[in-house]
Amino acid sequence: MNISHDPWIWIAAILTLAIFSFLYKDNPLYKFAEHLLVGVTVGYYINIYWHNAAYPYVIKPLFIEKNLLTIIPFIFAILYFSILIPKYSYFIRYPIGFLLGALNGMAISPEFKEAILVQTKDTILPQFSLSFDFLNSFIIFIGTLTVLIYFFFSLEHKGILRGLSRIGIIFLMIGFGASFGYTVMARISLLIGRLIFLLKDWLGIIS
Amino acid sequence: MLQKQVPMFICFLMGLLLFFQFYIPASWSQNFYNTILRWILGISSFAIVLGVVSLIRHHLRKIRKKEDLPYSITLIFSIFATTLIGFIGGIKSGTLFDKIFNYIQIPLQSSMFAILAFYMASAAYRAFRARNVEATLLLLSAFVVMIGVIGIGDLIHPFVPSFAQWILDVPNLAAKRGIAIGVGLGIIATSIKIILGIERNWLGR
Amino acid sequence: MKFLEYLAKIDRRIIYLILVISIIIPLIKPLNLPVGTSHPVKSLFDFIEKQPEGAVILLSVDYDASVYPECHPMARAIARHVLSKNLRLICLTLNPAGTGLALEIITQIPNEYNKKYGEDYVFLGFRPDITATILGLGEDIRKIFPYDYFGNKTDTLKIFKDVKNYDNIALVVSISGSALPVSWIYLARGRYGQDIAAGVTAVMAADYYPYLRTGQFVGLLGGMKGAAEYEKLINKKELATSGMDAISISHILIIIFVIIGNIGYIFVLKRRKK
Amino acid sequence: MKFLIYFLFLWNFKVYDTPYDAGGEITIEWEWPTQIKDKRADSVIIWRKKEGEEFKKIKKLVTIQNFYKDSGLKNNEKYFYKITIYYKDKIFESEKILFAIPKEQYFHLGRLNIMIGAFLFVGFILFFISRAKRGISLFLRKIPGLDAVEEAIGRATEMGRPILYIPGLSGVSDVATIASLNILSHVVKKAASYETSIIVPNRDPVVYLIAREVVKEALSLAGRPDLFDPDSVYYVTDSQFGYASAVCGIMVREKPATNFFLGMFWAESLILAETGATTGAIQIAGTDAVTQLPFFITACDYTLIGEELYAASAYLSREPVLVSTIRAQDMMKAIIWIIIFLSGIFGIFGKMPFNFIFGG
Repeated sequence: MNISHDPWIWIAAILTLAIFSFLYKDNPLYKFAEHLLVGVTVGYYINIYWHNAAYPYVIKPLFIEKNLLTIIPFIFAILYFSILIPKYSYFIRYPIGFLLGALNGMAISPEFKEAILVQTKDTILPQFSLSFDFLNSFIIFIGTLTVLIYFFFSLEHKGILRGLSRIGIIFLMIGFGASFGYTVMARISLLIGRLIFLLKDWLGIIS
Repeated sequence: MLQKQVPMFICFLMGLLLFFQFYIPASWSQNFYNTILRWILGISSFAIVLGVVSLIRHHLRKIRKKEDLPYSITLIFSIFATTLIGFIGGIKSGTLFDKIFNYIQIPLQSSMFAILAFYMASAAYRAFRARNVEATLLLLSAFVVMIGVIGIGDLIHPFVPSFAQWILDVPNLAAKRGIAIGVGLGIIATSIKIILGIERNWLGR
Repeated sequence: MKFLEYLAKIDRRIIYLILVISIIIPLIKPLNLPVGTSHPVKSLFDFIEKQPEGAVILLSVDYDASVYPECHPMARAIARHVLSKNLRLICLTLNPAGTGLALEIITQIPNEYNKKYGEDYVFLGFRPDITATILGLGEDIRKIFPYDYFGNKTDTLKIFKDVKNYDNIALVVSISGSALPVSWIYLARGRYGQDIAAGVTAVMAADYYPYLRTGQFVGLLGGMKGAAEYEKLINKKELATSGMDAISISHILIIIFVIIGNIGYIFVLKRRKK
Repeated sequence: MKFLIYFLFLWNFKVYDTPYDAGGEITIEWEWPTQIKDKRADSVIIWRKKEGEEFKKIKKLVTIQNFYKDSGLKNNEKYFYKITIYYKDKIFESEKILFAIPKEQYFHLGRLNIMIGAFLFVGFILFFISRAKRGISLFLRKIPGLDAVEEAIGRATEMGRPILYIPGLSGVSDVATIASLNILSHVVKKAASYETSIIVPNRDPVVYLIAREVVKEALSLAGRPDLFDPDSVYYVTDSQFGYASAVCGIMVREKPATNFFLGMFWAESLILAETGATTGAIQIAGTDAVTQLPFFITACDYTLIGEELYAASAYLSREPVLVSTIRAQDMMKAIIWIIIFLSGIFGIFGKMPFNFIFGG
């Protein structure tokens, strides 16, 4: 049990316990820790955005390396600051419009290929064979088709469609069950991570 | 005109150009594409301005109205303090800025999400009910995966982990593929509507 | 019956206490339960294992401290595996809050294999736009990252003499707590046919199986278990492995809680019917 | 060490202009000779020469790939190639010398199938929007979840307790939030006829302003503007967990008979659903956050899953863009469904008639 002497470790441990105090009751210590987190995160973001993006990417090429082609992105970027002037704050729509248009324009086609074409192609049945693989492919074939029917809203779910969508729900529930099981592991491992910090780095109980 | 039509036209024009660029491999099209990529990175380097300004404005208003004063002051102070420390001391490993990240941001952020394990445990006890066929099926599938994933599953019978893996590889895969196709179509539909000016939410910002 | 009433009324803070105890005991006295190997993890390990010497792996640190215990051991294990096999590592991050975590990996792990910065490994830091960055890496890395995280001009770094874009990158590994790995598939694979692998939090793992079967992911690490499996494969046990016993015990605890809760629920239903 | 030379006339060694590019690149492809185990030679040397020149070694490859892209060439000029592969004590030399001419292409034929798919989708969206805008009513089936919503409102009226409505924790830019606000308007109208009060706590300041207008407008449409209580719709905090714990406080104090969780949720959904379950309220959830659906399904009485939330809001609001988007997506789903089904049948017999759709 050799307790750490590093002041920074103590700060981290106290802040960890401040957040955990929320479990007992929402209290000022928790509120302070939460607002500190938001503040530190924003301050951290400003630095990373400046040192890794704004400075090496726009300021330095334009003002130091005199690469005049970066004037256009610089003008659009400056328009972001129009949010500070209430009368002209609508100018932020120019950089946003430019980004939204360009990003969506270049994303549609590769997205269509990978999200629709590749997934559809993999659902097609292989040659018939008495094998586990074919059985699994067949179950995936049925599952995908019935789940698509479940999320089909243009026809009334009557007769065969109703039956197929019931099968679809079974697949959905097994799928959500798998996610549920994994998510339990996820949530608990986050707590394990913090307890390991407290027990090992702070209190030195475990090696 | 300047408020709505021009930004929407810029959005429409860029959307069209970049959509067709994907299908034109000629060198001038490649150069245009490369230039736009670099412009996007230049512009989005300043996108943080919006978030920071609205956050600071929100909390300054709260300070003026004396609503939970100490917390908003802590927030504003820690924004400027961390920003200055980063600009003065630099952002390399070992700097004060790096220490603030490792010993203030990491513990706060990871503890914030570690709380969820507690809510998971109490919800498991008090809320997760086999209230209908669907929920029962969900809980059974969850139990198999939970036992299959851990070492104990292996000890009970080697079939357990492989059955859990089968559930992930086949029925779960089919369900998530159906959802992924639906979500994929939804994302693409939204992109198309933004470019064509049908979806105008971003103007309201 | 009175016992069931008591069970239903247990204060949630007692449940919290039971959970903490069920985690602390295996941490202090490890049971070393076996950690198996599942095919999604093995296929990623094999993919990296069969790369020839000098092949380049791009590790994208796309998570932040909120999922530190799940994602950080994965990133460390992948970085260690890449460097121990004399492959070259390019590290970057698409999540601003992940920069500090990538920095920790870059400053600690390469020294264990005495690798030279700028030649065997490099840290490019953060770029603000996900789509433009992923697509830009397909054109020319040095144009998208003119400087690395430490301010060196990337033109001067030896590694970029023969690494221009995805054509020279054997594999992109995206470690994330969100849907970022899917953006890598849509954009890097959709446009440049780049091979992608993912290390994700257990929350997202089950949703990514469709991409595993189509080969859109060459491998997939899911949650702390995926990280523990990889640590076992490169036999360097760290945070993830030490947490697995506690996960086993707490999983059993959660199942018991759900069963008890439902027994109480059934009794209440029966009484309401009477 | 004796070097054995095998001439590679057997495996197909190809040299061709890399298709669909801006030119300046030739691809050299080869199959590994059978003598090489697990497709890994010690090294592969690429030789190149132009008309009337000597062969020059341009690249030494140590790779598992069986192709090499030689770039930086001039368009419309002939380049000749041969390769040698070293494997243990054997050398393989390509017997024939092949040439290719790099060219610049102006359309990527390999991606034509994607363009057709995208145009089809755009066509459906515009087609349905134009019909919806011209007032032609587009059919959408009633989501079973909406019956559950009606029942839940009825339950609150019987018990004489208020309804708690949470429009999700995200902002206006999130599709799920807009869908939730549409459903809120319907719920308020229904509740107004029974004079049941509604509590709407908000986490996003902009959503709060819109929600207040929605409630006010819905009440006046139902002919009961007097029922509007300004305190019933309010802004709580933008902190994720602060909001969750404040809402739990409302559930315990006000004891609403019905809780609605419709919109975008993150990990705090667990806290809300659990507290609601313990107060015994009927709970209806609906979100497109796939990661939160498992918890809502087990903790709530009814859950609208993913796109059902959008379909419910489109069904209630009849808003042209919403309805036509769902109909357009359904058309694409139908086409995908048919392709999978038919190629499934053909697939069993080993035929792949639809391969052209999936293209290069």
